Formats: sequence, C-alpha cells, structure tokens
Amino acid sequence: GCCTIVQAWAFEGLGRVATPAEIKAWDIDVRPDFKGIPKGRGSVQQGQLVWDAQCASCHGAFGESNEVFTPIVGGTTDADIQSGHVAALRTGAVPQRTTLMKVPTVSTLWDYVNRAMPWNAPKSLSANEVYAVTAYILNLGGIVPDDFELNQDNMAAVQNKMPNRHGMTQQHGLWQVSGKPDVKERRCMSNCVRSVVVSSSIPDYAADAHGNLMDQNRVIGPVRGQQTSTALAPKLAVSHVSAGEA
Amino acid sequence: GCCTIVQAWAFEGLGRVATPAEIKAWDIDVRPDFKGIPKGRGSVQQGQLVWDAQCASCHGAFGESNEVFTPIVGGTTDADIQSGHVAALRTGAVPQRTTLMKVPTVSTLWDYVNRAMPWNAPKSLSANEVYAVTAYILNLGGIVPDDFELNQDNMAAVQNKMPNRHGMTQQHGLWQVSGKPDVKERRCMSNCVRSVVVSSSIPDYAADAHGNLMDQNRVIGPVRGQQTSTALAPKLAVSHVSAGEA
Amino acid sequence: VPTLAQAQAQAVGEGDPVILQLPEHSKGLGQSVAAHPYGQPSKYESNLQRRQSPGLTRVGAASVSFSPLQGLFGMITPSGLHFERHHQGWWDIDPTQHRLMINGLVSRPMVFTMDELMRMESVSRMHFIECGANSGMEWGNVAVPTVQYTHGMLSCSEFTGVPLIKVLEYCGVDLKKGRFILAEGADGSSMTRTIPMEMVESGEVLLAYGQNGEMLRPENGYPLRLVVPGVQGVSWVKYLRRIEVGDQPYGTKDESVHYVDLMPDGQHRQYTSIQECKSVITTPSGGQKLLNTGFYNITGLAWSGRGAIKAVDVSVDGGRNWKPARLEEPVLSKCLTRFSLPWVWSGQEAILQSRAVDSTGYVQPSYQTLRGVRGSKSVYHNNAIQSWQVLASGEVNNVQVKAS
Amino acid sequence: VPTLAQAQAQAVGEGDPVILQLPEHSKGLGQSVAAHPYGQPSKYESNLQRRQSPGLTRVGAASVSFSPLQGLFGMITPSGLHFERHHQGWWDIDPTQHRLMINGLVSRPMVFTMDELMRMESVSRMHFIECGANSGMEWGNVAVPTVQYTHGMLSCSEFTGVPLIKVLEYCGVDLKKGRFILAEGADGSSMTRTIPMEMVESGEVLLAYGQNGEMLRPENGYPLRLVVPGVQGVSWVKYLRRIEVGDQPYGTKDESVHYVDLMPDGQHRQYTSIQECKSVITTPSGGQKLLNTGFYNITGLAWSGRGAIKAVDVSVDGGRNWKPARLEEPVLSKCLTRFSLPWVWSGQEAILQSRAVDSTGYVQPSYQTLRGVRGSKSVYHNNAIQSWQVLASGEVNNVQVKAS
Ligand code: HEC
Ligand code: HEC
Ligand SMILES: [Ca+2]
Ligand SMILES: [Ca+2]
Ligand SMILES: [Ca+2]
Ligand SMILES: [Ca+2]
Ligand SMILES: [Ca+2]
Ligand SMILES: [Ca+2]
Ligand SMILES: [Co+2]
Ligand SMILES: [Co+2]
Repeated sequence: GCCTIVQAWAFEGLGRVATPAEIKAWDIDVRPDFKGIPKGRGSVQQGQLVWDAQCASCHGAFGESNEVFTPIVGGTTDADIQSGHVAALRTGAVPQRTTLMKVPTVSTLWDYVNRAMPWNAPKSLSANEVYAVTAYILNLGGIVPDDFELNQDNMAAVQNKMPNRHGMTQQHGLWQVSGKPDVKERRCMSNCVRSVVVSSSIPDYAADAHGNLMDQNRVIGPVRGQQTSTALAPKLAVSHVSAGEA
Repeated sequence: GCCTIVQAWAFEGLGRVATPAEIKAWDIDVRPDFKGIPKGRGSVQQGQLVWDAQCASCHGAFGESNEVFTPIVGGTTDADIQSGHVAALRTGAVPQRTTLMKVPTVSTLWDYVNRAMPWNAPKSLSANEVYAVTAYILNLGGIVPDDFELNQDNMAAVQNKMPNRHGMTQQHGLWQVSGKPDVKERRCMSNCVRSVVVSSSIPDYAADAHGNLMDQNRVIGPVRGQQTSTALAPKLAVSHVSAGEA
Repeated sequence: VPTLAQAQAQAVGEGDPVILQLPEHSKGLGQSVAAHPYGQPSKYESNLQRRQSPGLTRVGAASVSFSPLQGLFGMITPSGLHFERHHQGWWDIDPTQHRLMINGLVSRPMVFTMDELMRMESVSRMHFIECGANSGMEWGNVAVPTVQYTHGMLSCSEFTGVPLIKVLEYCGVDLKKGRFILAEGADGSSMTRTIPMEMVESGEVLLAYGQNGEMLRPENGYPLRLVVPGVQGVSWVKYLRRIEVGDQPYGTKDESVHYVDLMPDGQHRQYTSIQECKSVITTPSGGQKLLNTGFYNITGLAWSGRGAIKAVDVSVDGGRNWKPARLEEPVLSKCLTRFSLPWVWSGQEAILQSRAVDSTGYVQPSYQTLRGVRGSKSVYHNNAIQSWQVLASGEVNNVQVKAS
Repeated sequence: VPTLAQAQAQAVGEGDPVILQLPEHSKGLGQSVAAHPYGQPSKYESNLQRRQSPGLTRVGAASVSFSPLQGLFGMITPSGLHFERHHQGWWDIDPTQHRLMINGLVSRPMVFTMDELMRMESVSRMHFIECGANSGMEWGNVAVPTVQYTHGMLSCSEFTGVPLIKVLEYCGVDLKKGRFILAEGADGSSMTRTIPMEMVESGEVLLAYGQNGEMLRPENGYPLRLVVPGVQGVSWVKYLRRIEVGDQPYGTKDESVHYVDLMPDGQHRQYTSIQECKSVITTPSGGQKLLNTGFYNITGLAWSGRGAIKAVDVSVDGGRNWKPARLEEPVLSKCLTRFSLPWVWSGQEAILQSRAVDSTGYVQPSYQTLRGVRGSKSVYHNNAIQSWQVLASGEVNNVQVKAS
C-alpha cells in the first residue's frame, strides 16, 4: 500500500551518524575531571601577553576592572588557598564577589575562556593560549607562581589550590525533581500576625532612577503609572469615585 | 478598616447612567418592526439625486455595478414581488445574488444605508436622504413606482412587497445553543468505502493564481512550498530518505 | 531562498561544512537586549504572512486576509498573523476616547470608559474565532490551493475581558423580555449583530480588551470587542460601542443579506451562527511538497462551536480507513485542538483527511453528506472533511473526492 | 499622554462630547486588510516595552530586558514582550545552516537538520520561563520600583518541539551510566548547562522550535532552544547546537560562578535549578496610582517549578488576614496561573500581598521565613511574598514589611 501509520516517536530515517571530525569540532567542553581537555601548555608569561593584548581592555590589567564586567581577580587570600574556602564569602569582608572568589574548579575557567573569550571574538584562542591565559589569571590570584607553566598534566594539582574549591554544596533540594524544599511557610488565613511595619522602601531621591513610570504604564486601565520625572504631572482626581457621578 | 474584599462582579461605583442625548446619538438601529426609525420622508426623485451624487460612482447608475461590490439591484421579478420568494434563488437562473434578491426586510436597507453608506462617508446622510435613496433603490428594483415617496408610515406596506420577504427560514439548529444539527455523519473506522476518486482539483492553468506557493511556506521544516511561478525551481531530491545516508 | 540541498545535513568526507567551519555567530558578539523593545520574528520567517486571496473581494477595506495555518504550531495564533475581516476598514482608536453604552431593556442605561471596564473583575479564556465564510470558496469545487486560503479565516487566542452578563445584570437587565442583544461597533460600518440572550446567560460572551496577554490588536477591534465563543467571527463585533437589549432579533445587513446560508430549495437560513465541528490537516497540506520519503508527522487543528473536541480520526487512503490521532492537551471548549499522527510515506500516492468528533457526539461530515443536506450554494458554514492528495512527486494538492 | 479627566466618561449637560460628536472612525473609511502583513500593537500601547533596569549590568549584550508584567493579561506573554537574557548577544541564525548534534553516552552520535527535527512527532505545551535571578535585586532591600523590574524576568508561552528523551532513545542513549546531559548553544557564549537525566526522562524537556504558534523569536533562541519546564531560564539553552550525555555534571561557568546561591555560612549552593512556588500581584502594583476609590480587581500571576498551582491567597492588610483568590483555568503544570480577587478601596492605606501554594503543598514564603534559611546574599531564587503599599494618595509603592 501507499502508506504505513507507524508507532509514535519512531523517526525512521531522520538524522545521520556524526563524523569524528564533526564531534571534534563541536565537543569542546571540559569537565571538572578534565575529560575533554586537549593537550597543550602555556606559561604565566605567555599568558600575560595574551591578557594584555586581548583581555585587559575589558577586564583591567590585573583582572580588577568593574567597567565591562565584575572583577575576575581579588578577594582571595593564601589562607583561602590552604582551606579551599574563601573566607570573605562568609564574613562579607569584600563587597563584590570576584570570579576567583567563587569558581571552585579550574576546569571551569579553562572551558569558559576557551569557548567564550575574548567576548567579541570567542573561540579565537589556540589551546596553548587558553592554557597560558588561565595560568596568568591564576597567577594574578596568587594561586600559581610567576614561573608557572600550566598543562594538561598539572591541572589536577592546580585544582587542589583553588581558593574556593570546597566552597560549593549540592546539599539542597533545588536540583533534582525529587529534591526537598528547605524553606517551610505555613498557610495561615486570619490574624496571622499582630503588627506590620514597612521595613524597606525606595528612598525619595531614587524615585526617578527607572525613568518616568507614567510612561511605562498603559494610558487606560484601572491605574496609571506614577509621574516620577520632573515634567508636570496631569491633574488627578482621586477623591471621588467617578466624574460621571458629579 | 482600609479595605473591603467584596463579592465578585459587584463593580460598585463604575460607570454612570447614560443621558437621553447620548442614547439618541448612538441608538440608531432600525428593527424589522421599524422600532428605532426616525420620522422623515423621501421620494424616488429625491433619492435619484442622492444616488447619482453619492452612490452611483461605486454601485453604478442602476445599482448594477460589480466593480466595488456585488450588484444591489437585479434578478427579481414581478412574480417574486407577488410571492415574496425570489425564484432565481431556487432555479439558479441568475448567476450572482444581488442585494434585492436576498434582503427580506426593508428595515435592513434603511438601517444599513443610514449607518454605513456612503462607504467612505458613513452617517453623513440626513434621515430624509436615507428615506429617499432607499425609495430609489426600491424603485430600481421595480418594488415602488416612480412617483413614490417613502416615509415612516408606509414602510410596513412596502415591506409587504419585498421580493424575498418570505425567503428566510429560521428552521435550523445553528442559532441557539440548544439547536440540533441537520447533518449527520457516522464515525466509520475501517473499510468505510470501496473506491475513492478525485472529483475536483485545481486546473493547471490556475496553479499560480495565488502566487508562488514556495514563498508562502517556511524555508525549513518537514515540507517546502511548491514552486508555482515561472522562476526556476531549486532542484529537489525526493527519491532518497536523506542526503546524509548517501 | 536556500535550496533543499543546503538544508540537509551533509556528511561528505570529513563532515558537514556548517559544522566543521564554525559559523559567524559562534565566533562573534551578538546584539544587545532591548535592541527591539517590542520584538519581531526572524527575518527567515517572512514567508509566513497574512494574505488576501486574489479575486475574492474587490476592495481591500471590505475584504479578508488569511492566517498562514500551513506554518503554525500548537493552538495559539500569533496576534500578528491573526486573520482579518473588515467591512469598512480598520482603525487604531484612541482608547481614552472610547465608550461603551448599554441600553434597551435595562433599568439603567449606562456608559462605561475603558478605565472602568478594565477595573472590573475579568476572566481570560482561550477560544477560536472562525469566519462563517471560512472554506466558503470550496462549497462547489476546489477553488484555492493552500490551507491558508481554504481554512485561514481561523485563529485562536487567549482573550481577557468581562462576562457581558455581569455588566447587563449591573445595569438591571430584564432577562424575561430581553431575549436578544444587539452588539454595535464604532467603525464606519458600525457592524451590528443579534446574539440570543441564551448565549450571553451562559457567561461565555465577553466584553474583551485583552488578546494573548496584551491589548487587542487594532485589526482585531482595539480597544474593545465582543467575544462570542463558538459563534462565527462576524458576531464578535469589533470597536464595540454599544449593547442594546431587545425582545426580538434585529435583522441587520450582515444577518439578512450576508451570513445567510442558501439552501437547495431557494430559502436562506437566517441567523446561522454556530460554527459546527471541523478539522483540517495543516502539515502536509495543499501547495506543499514532501522533502523525501520516510517519517512524517501528520498534524492539524480541530475545533467545535458546540464544545470540546472528543476525537480526531485521520485517514491516509482517502477515507477508506481511519485511525484516531493524538490530541494535544489541554483540550478546551470552543478552542483549537492540535492533533497529530505519525506516518511513514513510501513514495506512493496518498489522500490525507481528518475528521473531528466533538463532545456532543457530532461527527464532521464528508462533502457528500454535507451537500446532501445543504446543497452547494450555501457560501457559509462549510465544515466538510478536507482532502489533500499526495502525489508520487511529493507534491500535495487540494482535492475533493467522491467515494462509493 | 491624555489626562485622566479625558479618560472618565463625562455627563456634564447633554452628555459626553465623545459620544455626542461622532468620532472620525465612525464617519470614515478605515485601512485595508493586510496593510500590515505581520501586525503590530496599537500605537497607544507603546508604553509597554521590555526595558533594562538602569545600573543592573554594564553592557547590553550581557544583560537583561524585563517583561512589562504591569500591563499584561491572562497567562500568555506576547512574544514581542518576552523577557531577554543574553550573555553574549543575540543572533538571527539562518535555520537552514543550523544543526543539532547528539553525542556522549549514546550508541550512535547523530546530527539533525531543522528539517529533520521539525519532521518528528511534536508536542505543544504551555510553560513559564523564569530567570533564576528574577527578584534577585530585592534579596536585601527594596531596590526597584515596579513589577517589571522586580518580577519581569518571567514569561510564559506555548512551546512546540520534540521530547528530548525520544531523540536520545533513538540515538541509543545509555540511561544507566548517562545520568546527566550537557546542553550547548551555538552563539558566542556557547552557553552550557548540566541537566539531570531524571528531568529528561520525565518527557518534559523539549527540543523546541515553536513559541506561541510561530517559530521562536531570535532573542529567544531561533531556531532551536531547550525547554526545561520548572527550571531557571539559563538552562533553556538557546541556539541549541549540541546535547552530550555524560556520567557526571559539567561544572560550567554558569553553574560554578553564576547561578550559584550564596548561603549565610559562606558556601554556595551549586546546581540550584528549580524555580519554587511564587506569585506576585501585577495590578495594582509598584509605581502605579489608583484612579480613585471604589472597586478594583486585584490580579496577578502564580507559578511553581514543581507542578501546578493549588491556591493563591491575597492579603490587603500586609499579611494579617488572607482570602483565597479565584484561579483562572486551565491551571497547568509549570505554567503561569492568573489569579484575581475583587476589592473595594476606601481610600485608606493598604498593603497588598499574594501567597501561592502548589500541588506539592509548598507555601510561598515571607521574606522573614526565606531569609531565615537562606540569608540575604543568595542573589538567585528569591521567591518571597511581594508587598505593595497603597497610600492614601492612590500611589502604590514597592515595600518590604516586618511582621511581629
Ligand atoms: C570586549 C570585552 C571583553 C574582552 C576583550 C574579554 N572579556 Fe572576558 N568577559 C567579558 C564580559 C562582558 C564577561 C561576562 C559574560 C557573561 O555575562 O556571561 C566576561 C567574562 C569573563 C570571565 C568569566 C567571569 C565571570 O565571573 O563570569 C572570564 C574568566 C573572562 N571573561 C576572561 C577573559 C579572558 C581570558 C579574555 C581574553 C582572552 C577576556 N575575558 C576578554 C568581556 C570581555
Ligand atoms: C466608495 C464606494 C461606495 C460608495 C460611494 C457607496 N457605497 Fe454602498 N457599498 C460599498 C461597499 C464596498 C459595500 C460593501 C460593504 C461591506 O462589505 O459590508 C457597500 C454596500 C452597500 C449596500 C449593501 C449591499 C449588500 O448586499 O451588502 C447598500 C444597500 C449600499 N452600499 C448602498 C449605498 C448607497 C445608498 C450609497 C450612497 C448613499 C452608497 N452605497 C455609496 C461601496 C460604496
Ligand atoms: Ca564532551
Ligand atoms: Ca462612577
Ligand atoms: Ca435601538
Ligand atoms: Ca537520514
Ligand atoms: Ca465572519
Ligand atoms: Ca536565567
Ligand atoms: Co464579517
Ligand atoms: Co543566564
């Protein structure tokens, strides 16, 4: 006959097997166990050349810039490198959280720079350049010495010096479908609390920080946006139910 | 207290009573029982003046034009005026159905011209002009004589001469929710018919009447649009499952 | 337009060049957020437009544009591709100046602003809207090539508004005498349509301002239209300015001269409104071409003005044998329902059909059955089973069939 | 911008001039069908745009634009107003050149074209997408004025695509070893995220190409994105080019440096993904002003990444007393649900709150309860109850409250 009605989700004949070269071209991820990392090497000095030429304009000469993105370097100590916990995350001693304060795994740095940096020319670096500039970032953070050369074989050793390597927990219910919530609110319906005070609101001086809110609401409907710019507000009649009843 | 949570759909305080002048300005509909028709009068002769000046350009001097809209006049006979059934609707003697062949109620003509014509200047006619031009249309259809004057009092008599006044039925299940369907198909699942032949399809010469169908379908997806214009079609490979398997 | 060859994954030699040589977008920086404060479809989607059917009407402001059903997914119609039907053109009305009047058999005739209507408690519901003349060109013979033109006066949106009955009750409606309403638009045609109070009392008829999360589009009646679920689109009066409650139907132009269905005995059925159960396969459909043999997902839309879809059957042999399709959930009342059935095309001729059954048990009719009752001059309310013929070349054509 | 006075029905003397003097559109001829082959909102709706929050980010291509929830209806987000989050800008990718690769723990690594993916059997489902950082600016204090900025990294669409698990099975996936997938984008950031196979196995994770009836918008990943219902938006990888099946999580940048939640003990929670139950009142909301006293419909949105919404309670006195709101149907799993509660405002101060409960029984927490467990530096996954203070002037402001 002309036609077969088949079992659902069979997809017969669709797609084709990927070639090794295709997989190589796209399978670029590097996992925490370094699966996926290509062979290569790069020194702190080589990394500085890459950094100054291709990274510093956005991230600052020492990875400290806040201009284009939050700082990459800063806020970690030798004690953190020892403990594997960035203490400032607990104490709040540093106002801003830098990349090195958070990143637990060196693979993450390598993988991300390799796939996404420089921001405006991602995937333009060679593997050796990625090794080198990763070494340079680690050096800026005091994790590896000035004469260090990073390669596929010593990554694991460097991992053991990442300042926040023990800073992550998966003890929470927010990943797996079967995970249990940590926060428990009860559904009280009446006389739930005695008194309520406003504990936070937008200070007057910031009232127009988001522009004129009147222009961010519809010109009809149950409400209008508040006039928050200095331009003259239209006269509002809020003291009666409707002009029509006047 | 500050606030009341009220029963749904109460709407307290919304809206206001309409004034008589407001209702007069908007309540312009005229029903088959002539409820809503304003007093006034207009002769066939007066109607011709309105028609020639404001209607004929689109509908033709005799309401016969097919240019901007289907003809208003034509296809009705004296016998139809007698019977109240336009015979051509049954016999198919007239290829196109004109307005006068269909419209059962003179109120409909008056109401529609009053609210919507002239098409590019609706609601610009006075009541007397609407009476007059309605009289003229009726006269073109041979329903009223040349010296006729239409007014609010003789509308009912004219209604009794409308050629298709008995041409409508409400004996069907398609209006009220409770109406019963007239068509009954059965849900046969297998061996429902013995043979199937194609009884109608688009003739080849009309293949591109709707433009190039390739340009009316997405450039990706399970199918493409057919190339129906004279421009060269891209080469299609339909004899194998996928190029990837070659 | 890229050729088909380009669209196939190629594994000649090392592999597909579009994999081996990384594309520009993998190696560069894209555009900023809010580059389009109100976003648009991809430029590669421009083939999907609403279009007029050449020769169908004489002037564009009293005409129809059809929704490109051949390329749509799911049940929601993107508002930008919603079909249009105007009798005297469309307007972008200043909503601050728009009013709704309620009069007739009510104890208090009233006027409401949009502010007031939008302050009321509202509901949001998904419903299809279909023009009563949808598929009208096909009553006698095949006339148009694609599903856009055969079935494209059909769209489906989430509408937000106030149940009309609540507002009528608030105005003190006389439900004993007032068994009909007249709905009237504010545009040049000031479209008027009679709706039986029975429908209004169901709570389903809405004074609607919202469509798919935002306000109605100007072409669809901004700022206010009536939503009359299950009923032909012409009753969903746009630019709604007035509701009158009355004790008899109004016999308006679009219920006495148009939207009346000519029967074989020469009588017209007046006040035909309800859009009965119907379905159509949108992929593969007329004017398309299958890329090659193998697996295809036959998919389409089903709907009923009398309730929810209960089942859709699909035939690939012109109606000899049928198989129930899978219905996409949620299946809602008076709303489009997407169906699909997997199929492997061997390369031989086939005739694809779909047949819907609704919650009242009504079965969508064949052309033979439908014409047996109504003839072929009705113009309106053609809900016959659609046939698409697949040729050995992969071309799919609109056909009508005769079974014996 | 018209003044309020203009928007009120006026009955001075004879009546409202906009009724007594017929408007231009009642007396003229409007525009033709298909004047816009792809339609646009009314010009009077231009205040509703997606907007950036000043000072939040430093560059527009690694930034956010927020959906104007303060003006939306129902549950569907118009695709033109869908929130945006890009890490390296957005692209309008040629779909004929786009490929999806499946590799890793599968017996047959495969490549698919869009033609092939769109030929497969598909499903259409309505789901919300929320950025894990939505409401993130408010963890410590009130920071932004309106619901667009507090909650506007939230949208909801009907998505169409193929369940990923079906394609993985077709490739011979090893579900015993392969307990994780990595999803990877084709843009400059080539966004990578790990998703537990448990979620994929549920059948809910989709290879999606359709959004609200048409193709995905370029800003939302045209032509292919992952849909991961209930999970934060960053996992819904856009411009999807590759799925790898693996035996451990991938520790990518956006699951090791961002989208990690800082707890009071200095530890970050990694792989936090699920968007727990949350709700917000959208009208009246911060930065708005009530027109006058009287009837209002308090309305808003509720959602849960763990299932369907079971109930939403509304308080108008800052959490002392609560009343269950009406839920708009259909109530779907991992989808926005619109709620509403009628209210008469007497003109005195009020504090409006909403609190959602989902099908697992989880109750949306107050700030006090939430901070009690997670502190105030988490950045992500702030699902606390939102408070809007209504002043005697009618002005509504974003506040946080302390109850005792
Ligand atoms: C044109 C500006 C620019 C240049 C040049 C640039 N970056 Fe970046 N970089 C950014 C931006 C913006 C981000 C944040 C992207 C995001 O939001 O995901 C970023 C993120 C990063 C991050 C992750 C930081 C974090 O905490 O998420 C690292 C590491 C990084 N860049 C390293 C580099 C290196 C190494 C180079 C040079 C090889 C480089 N960057 C060049 C702009 C730039
Ligand atoms: C500029 C063109 C134009 C002019 C001028 C015009 N009409 Fe029309 N008329 C139309 C069009 C177009 C329609 C169809 C409208 C629709 O689709 O609802 C129509 C419809 C009608 C109909 C209903 C016909 C039917 O079968 O639906 C009547 C009656 C009518 N016109 C009478 C008049 C009269 C009387 C005048 C002058 C006072 C007039 N027209 C002037 C274009 C015009
Ligand atoms: Ca890999
Ligand atoms: Ca009032
Ligand atoms: Ca009346
Ligand atoms: Ca193949
Ligand atoms: Ca219609
Ligand atoms: Ca996100
Ligand atoms: Co119509
Ligand atoms: Co993100």
